[in-house]
Amino acid sequence: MNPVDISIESLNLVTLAPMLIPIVGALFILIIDMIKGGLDRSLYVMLSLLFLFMDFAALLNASDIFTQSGTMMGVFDVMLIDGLAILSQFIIVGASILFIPLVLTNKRFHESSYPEFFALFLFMIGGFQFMVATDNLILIFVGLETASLALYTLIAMHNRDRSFEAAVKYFTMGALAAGFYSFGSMILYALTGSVEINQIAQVLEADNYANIGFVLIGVVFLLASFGFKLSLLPFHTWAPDIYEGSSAPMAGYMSIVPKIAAFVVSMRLFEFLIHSDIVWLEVILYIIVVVTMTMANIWALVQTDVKRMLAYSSISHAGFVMAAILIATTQANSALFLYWILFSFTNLGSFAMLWISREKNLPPGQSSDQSYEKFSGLVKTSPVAASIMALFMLSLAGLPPFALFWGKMYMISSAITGGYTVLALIMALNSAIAGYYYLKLIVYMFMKEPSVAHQANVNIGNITLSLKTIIGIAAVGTIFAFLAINPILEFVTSFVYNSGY
Amino acid sequence: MMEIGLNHYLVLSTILFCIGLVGVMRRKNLLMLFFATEILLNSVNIAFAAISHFHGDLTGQMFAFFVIAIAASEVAVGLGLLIVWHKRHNNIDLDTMSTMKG
Amino acid sequence: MLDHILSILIFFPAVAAIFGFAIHKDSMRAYGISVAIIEFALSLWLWFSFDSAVSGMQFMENIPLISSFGINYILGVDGISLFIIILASFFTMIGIASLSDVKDVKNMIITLLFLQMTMVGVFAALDAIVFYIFWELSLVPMLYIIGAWGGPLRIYASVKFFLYTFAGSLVMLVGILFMAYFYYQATGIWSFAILEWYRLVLPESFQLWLFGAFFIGFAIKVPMFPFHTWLPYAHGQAPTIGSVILAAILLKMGTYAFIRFSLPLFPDASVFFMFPIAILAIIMIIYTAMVAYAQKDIKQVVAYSSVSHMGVIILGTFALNVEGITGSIFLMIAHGVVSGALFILVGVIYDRRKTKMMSEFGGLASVMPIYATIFGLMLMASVGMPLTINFVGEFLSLLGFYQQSQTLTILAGIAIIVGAIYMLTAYKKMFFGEVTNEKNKNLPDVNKREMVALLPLAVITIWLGIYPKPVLEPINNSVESVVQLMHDKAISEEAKKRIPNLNKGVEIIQTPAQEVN
Amino acid sequence: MEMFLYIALFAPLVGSLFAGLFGASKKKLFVGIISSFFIFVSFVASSILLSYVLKTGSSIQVEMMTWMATGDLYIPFGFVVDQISVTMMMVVTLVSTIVHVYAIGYMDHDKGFNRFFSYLSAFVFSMMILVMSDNFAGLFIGWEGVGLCSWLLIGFWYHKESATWAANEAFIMNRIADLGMLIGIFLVYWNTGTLQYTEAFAAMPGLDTETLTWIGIFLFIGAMGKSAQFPLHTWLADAMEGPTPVSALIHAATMVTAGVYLVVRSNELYALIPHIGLFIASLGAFVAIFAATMALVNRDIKRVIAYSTLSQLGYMFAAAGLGAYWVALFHLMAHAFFKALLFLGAGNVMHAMHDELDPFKMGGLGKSMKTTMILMTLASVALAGIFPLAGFFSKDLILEVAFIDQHFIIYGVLLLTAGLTAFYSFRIIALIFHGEDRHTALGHHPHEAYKFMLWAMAPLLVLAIISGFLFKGGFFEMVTQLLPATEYHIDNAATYWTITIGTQIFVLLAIYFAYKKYMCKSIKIPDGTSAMENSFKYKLLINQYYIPHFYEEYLVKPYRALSTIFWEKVDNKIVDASVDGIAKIIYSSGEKTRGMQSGNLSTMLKWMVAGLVILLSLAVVFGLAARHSVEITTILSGLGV
Repeated sequence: MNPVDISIESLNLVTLAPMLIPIVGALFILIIDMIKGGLDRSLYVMLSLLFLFMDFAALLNASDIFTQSGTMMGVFDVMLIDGLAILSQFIIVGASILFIPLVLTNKRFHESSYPEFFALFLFMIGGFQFMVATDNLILIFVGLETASLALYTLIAMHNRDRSFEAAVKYFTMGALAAGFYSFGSMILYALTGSVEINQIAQVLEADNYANIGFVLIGVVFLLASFGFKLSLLPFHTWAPDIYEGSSAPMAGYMSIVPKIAAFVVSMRLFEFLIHSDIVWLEVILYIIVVVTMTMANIWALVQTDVKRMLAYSSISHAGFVMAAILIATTQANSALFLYWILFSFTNLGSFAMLWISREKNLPPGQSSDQSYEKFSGLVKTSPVAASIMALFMLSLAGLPPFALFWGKMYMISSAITGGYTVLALIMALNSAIAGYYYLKLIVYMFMKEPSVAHQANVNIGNITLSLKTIIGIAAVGTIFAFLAINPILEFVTSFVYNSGY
Repeated sequence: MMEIGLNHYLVLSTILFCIGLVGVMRRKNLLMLFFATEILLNSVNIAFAAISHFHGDLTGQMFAFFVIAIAASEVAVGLGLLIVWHKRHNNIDLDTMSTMKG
Repeated sequence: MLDHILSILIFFPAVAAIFGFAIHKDSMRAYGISVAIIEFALSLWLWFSFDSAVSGMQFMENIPLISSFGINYILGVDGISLFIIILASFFTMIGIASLSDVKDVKNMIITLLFLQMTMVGVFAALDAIVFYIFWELSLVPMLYIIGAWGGPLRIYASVKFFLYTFAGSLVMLVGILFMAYFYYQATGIWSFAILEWYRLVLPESFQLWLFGAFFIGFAIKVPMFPFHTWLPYAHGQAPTIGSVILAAILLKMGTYAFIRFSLPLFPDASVFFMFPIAILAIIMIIYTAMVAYAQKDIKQVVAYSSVSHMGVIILGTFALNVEGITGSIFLMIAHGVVSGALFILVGVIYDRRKTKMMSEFGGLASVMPIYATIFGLMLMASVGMPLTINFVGEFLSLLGFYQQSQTLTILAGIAIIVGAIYMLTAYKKMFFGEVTNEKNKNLPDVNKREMVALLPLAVITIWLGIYPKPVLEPINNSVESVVQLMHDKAISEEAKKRIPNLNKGVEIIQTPAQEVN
Repeated sequence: MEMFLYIALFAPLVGSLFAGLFGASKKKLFVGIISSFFIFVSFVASSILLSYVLKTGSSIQVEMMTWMATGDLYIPFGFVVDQISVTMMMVVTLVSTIVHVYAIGYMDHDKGFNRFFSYLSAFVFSMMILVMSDNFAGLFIGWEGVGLCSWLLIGFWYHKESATWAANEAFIMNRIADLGMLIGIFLVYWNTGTLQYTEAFAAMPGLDTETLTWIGIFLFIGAMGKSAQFPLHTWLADAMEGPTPVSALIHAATMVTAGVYLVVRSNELYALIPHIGLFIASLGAFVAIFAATMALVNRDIKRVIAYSTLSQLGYMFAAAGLGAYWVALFHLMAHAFFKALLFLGAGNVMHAMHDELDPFKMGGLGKSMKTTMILMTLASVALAGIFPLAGFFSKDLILEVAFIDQHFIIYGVLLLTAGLTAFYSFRIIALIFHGEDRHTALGHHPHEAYKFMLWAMAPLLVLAIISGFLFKGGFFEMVTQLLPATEYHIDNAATYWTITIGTQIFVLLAIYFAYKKYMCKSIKIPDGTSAMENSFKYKLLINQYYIPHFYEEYLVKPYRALSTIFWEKVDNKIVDASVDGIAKIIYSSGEKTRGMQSGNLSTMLKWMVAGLVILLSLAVVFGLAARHSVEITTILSGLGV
């Protein structure tokens, strides 16, 4: 038994800083609550904001280090801070910063009165950050589950029948997905004797994919579990229900943060396989991508509830972006990040718009919170809200020059550059189909007469300064995206490129 | 008396996993469903243990531990949800929770 | 200021529209008119300071937008786009001036001003992406105009209009991106600048595919048969102002884009597809003319007639020689003026009777003589009577295409017959005969506000019919350079043969593009 | 001299615009007078030009301004006054001056008085452009301009269904011909590189015959439309719906002769393609007799005269086709005079009879309308070609031409037609003015027209009488400076006298026969009972050989039906439906498959497992097929994967 001596330097603890900050924050909040309960939600909101900003600062610092000295390993080489990690964490934290103030609604909702809500929220962020900042299957698993478990609880805390149903569904399927994940990683471990993705890759390369069949079986399990996280067909079935069940901003948040984390991991997991052209994976991904975006679009067409429509639309967006993993070029990967940054602005904005029109209980004689009828003639009653909502819809439809157009354009371009011309066409035409259901809402808002059941005060009943601010930020980001594209693109591309993707 | 090798463990774990899958699909009782998921995870644990022994490094077992831990916490959360649901509807039948569809 | 006149032209209306939100709705009309007048004055200034001897781009502006991806905000105007820009500002002006009392006029005027921004932008943009941005943006205001102020089927019509054109232009977007990628392969740098693309010589196979991609986008916009069915709905449901702008300007985007993109970028493909497209154009001309003849609603007659005329424009464009292309561009302007006027005229009667059914009318000539006279003039212009603006365009277009194919031109020439048939029949139904319907007994004749719109159009119709030179000359110069460029770029013998060589030195750089296939 | 050219050209326009100012307001006498004055000015200017041309023998050419210029195409507004155009100018301005003055009286009670003069002067202006232009494009302007004006004037009484219908028919039929014209112009441009007459014709001998043939054919198609040659002739008879002065000016004297003018103007072209010339001549001869036969039975005096115009146009084309361009032009001029006279006379009769047109309902008008009778009789004599009136010199000359060029069939046809012409002309004369009074019974009390109208007709009478022997020589001298100067004279005196006198006697016989048949007491208003009316040939003729019927049944109706089919079936049911169909398919597929989202948790779990299983099986399959991966890649590369 020789004593274990490890120098602290070699641990390179700075790599842990970004993840630790939210966790510390969570504990801090819990402690405060222990000391003196019954404090107002605004306190917790601001506290979490503070910690998130600190987190952000830590990330900036990390990105500086990255730009100087490239990828860092740390903590027994479990942590891996490369471009992808930093970029995705930026998105995660940024989106969270945009999300938190949405709790401060005019009407008080159940979850916001619990400090645990905020603690769990911060835990979740920490989990996601771990998930993206490593290429160790164990840590990925741990991060994933930490985040997911927190998320289930957050959904349930909305304290509505539907949110419980949603939570249970999400949880059960999540458990199944966890099973898949562990089984998949077990197989890879069996084949290679390692749980570090890059080492797995090396080993597989080394014996030149001798027993490809087993590798594929392992990949299938992992694909299934991440397909669940990314809501790719046929693992998407949870998404619409969960989105509908949970509160609007939470749904918006779920459509962004867990997915970017999952995207990063699947980049790490699958792209090396693509690069060592495993044709099978290419084909499967090709099919999954096309089917996901097409079918999701088609189902979104027939929805009668706006939130559910947005759920399907974000499934379709996920499929759209999944193409980047398939194409697996630097341009594609940077397109993925660009797309997701812009998407998070627009999507959070649109879900926030739903949030402000949320009523405490289901509107009488209606099965859903945000039916299309609810928005009919909105332009007459509250023009500004209508215009902003329309703006987000147009952006989601990919109408230039609004935010998401640039993402779509760059993604399609990367498909072309990658030689997937047909795919590019399919993507383009899907945006055309998608145009219809986004347009449908605009038609309701601008071209129909207001229905007597809903007055303006309903449709913007929840509005408060903080919500206004967030929506304003989202709107501005959506409109003036074209000014920011160039710096973002350069930043993203350099990061992706330097981390070797 | 035949020698028991890695493959036997793997086959066992696969069988268990399949049982778990079947359970997940067939069970209408939420509690049973959770058990099925536990079976899934534990089947994996067996495999991990065996493989790590086979490879002769501890990563596998480490993974197994983590899986156990996570399984435990999952059960905690799951049971919490289950209880709340039972309080509200005093049943834990899956088919009752399908108010959202389409 | 002249250096940025194009940007001013584009964004002045938009800014004005934003200010417009703050204005009380009773004084909105005045505001709108004054803005439109300023805009028109600016566009006239553009014309006067435009050097018609220069064939290339003028008043160029270049601001980097997404330099790392080669997207720049490049503007410029040449003889081809100049007059359509002027036309756009002109029509917005008289459109607002003659706006009949619609509900919430404020939103309408704001929308119109935004629409104007997009229209001017499309014709001034020299960067494919910027072009695409304005191209797509123009859908939104039109969607709103049709959908909010339209007839009973307005929502169906507007959504159809939007989605149809949107789908088409997305295919075009793929084409644009592919073109950029191609340029990147050839030169090693990303660029969406059209003028840069001009210098690129593509292998024929690529030309065909790209041409196809662009074609879908443009053809739906024009609209070419069989992609035309959104148009009758859009026109049929749209309010007068909507139809006027749609017919006068928005349709021209497609034909303009053919000349700006398809021809100079893909000369060989243009030659390859010349006859198929010509045949489509001829189907458009004759078939839609016959459909127009079968209509019962005067507005539908005008709508289908404009499809028919667009056919002639396409034909002239694909004559691929100076006469034809110049003619088609001139015809764009002519058709803008005439069909715009016709839609205004239809609007006049619609405002009085709230119906557009021809069977409701008859004998109007004795009730509304001035109206009948102006309608008659525009009718004669529309059937291509010499000394009216349309004739110049039609004559040149057909003359141009005659060089390519005699039989097809003869078929296309049937336009002047079928055109006369449906137009005269419609005129007869509405204006001749006894006044049978009591409601028509004492309709008021054209009033001042309508006169403000109609008189200038009538004057232009005659003036440019008799003396088209000031417009024809700049167009001609720019077209000559385009044709020369096409000739020099053409690879195949066929193309070299079809596209005349004018022996005007236009420099193109042979990029290593040939090696790519 | 340019100044006079411009005056001659633009005076009518000024007049038209002036009248147009009062278009909407109620009748003002001075409007008529002033516009007539402007036409007269134009006439004077034309005469000055004529004298100049006669004196110097040179021609005046001016280029006012550029019209179209693009690429190599250069089209100016250019005008030329040479022997040919000045002849036409004289005819046009003279006749139109007279018609204008006449119309002041004729349109006396019409509320569209001012409008009428505006249109009429506009017509004169377009006609002047047509004849004075020095290039094909300019010609086409006039060509379409007169078409427009004739549309306006035929449909002048727009409340009458028949009038507007006739107007549209005329316009559309002319359009058909204009297409031919347009194609001809394109051919000229792309083969000679210019549209100026002089340069184009100069270049033509260099072209191959086929091209020239096509040019000739297409230009002639244009001519057929304006000059209402078969099969585009039906509009002319229907055009009689217009006011009579219009018929006199447009559909007898000027516009319909534009076709002849075009052929004469392009004589250098047709000289190169004699076979087309022969075709033109034959067609002309055919139309001559074809129209004459229809005139025999018709019961509408204006239509009779219209058919006779048609037949005379046939003569002109026959002459032109045979290369006797100056003869054609000469007959054109002479015909303009006496035919206008005839029409105006008919106008008087109509006025007297309150727009009654059936000669059978008149009879014995000679008593109350002596002057008109004399005028019309003399005009008919001239038309019949009795020595020494105009017709004799111009029309019989055409017979001689045919005879000399050994085209005996054409000669025979034309000779026969001459007889028919005499017959039908005097048939109506007899029916209208002689025989016994059949109108009083119908409650008509005819009265002579205004004096000044009659005086206005006087110059025409004079010309109808003297223009033949007086002008022939000088005319020949003048125009043959441009046109091939072929003397048509039968050397053998015996033959000459036989055919000349023979023709005269034949014609006189026809006249005698007509008088005999239609002056007898037993004439009564046909009521469809008499055997003759039921005979096949009568039906054939009265129905114009069923040609209008044929057009209506086999062209107009099918076109209308086809249009409706195109709209209702093709456009709505096929083209549009397919577009909507795609949308519907997408939407309905959504509706069908949304059941997959049953919301039941265990179904969802099943879906996940199912997905997993599918992927697994695929993986296994692939694992087995791994060694064949090469082929697979090649297959997939087709997908762009």
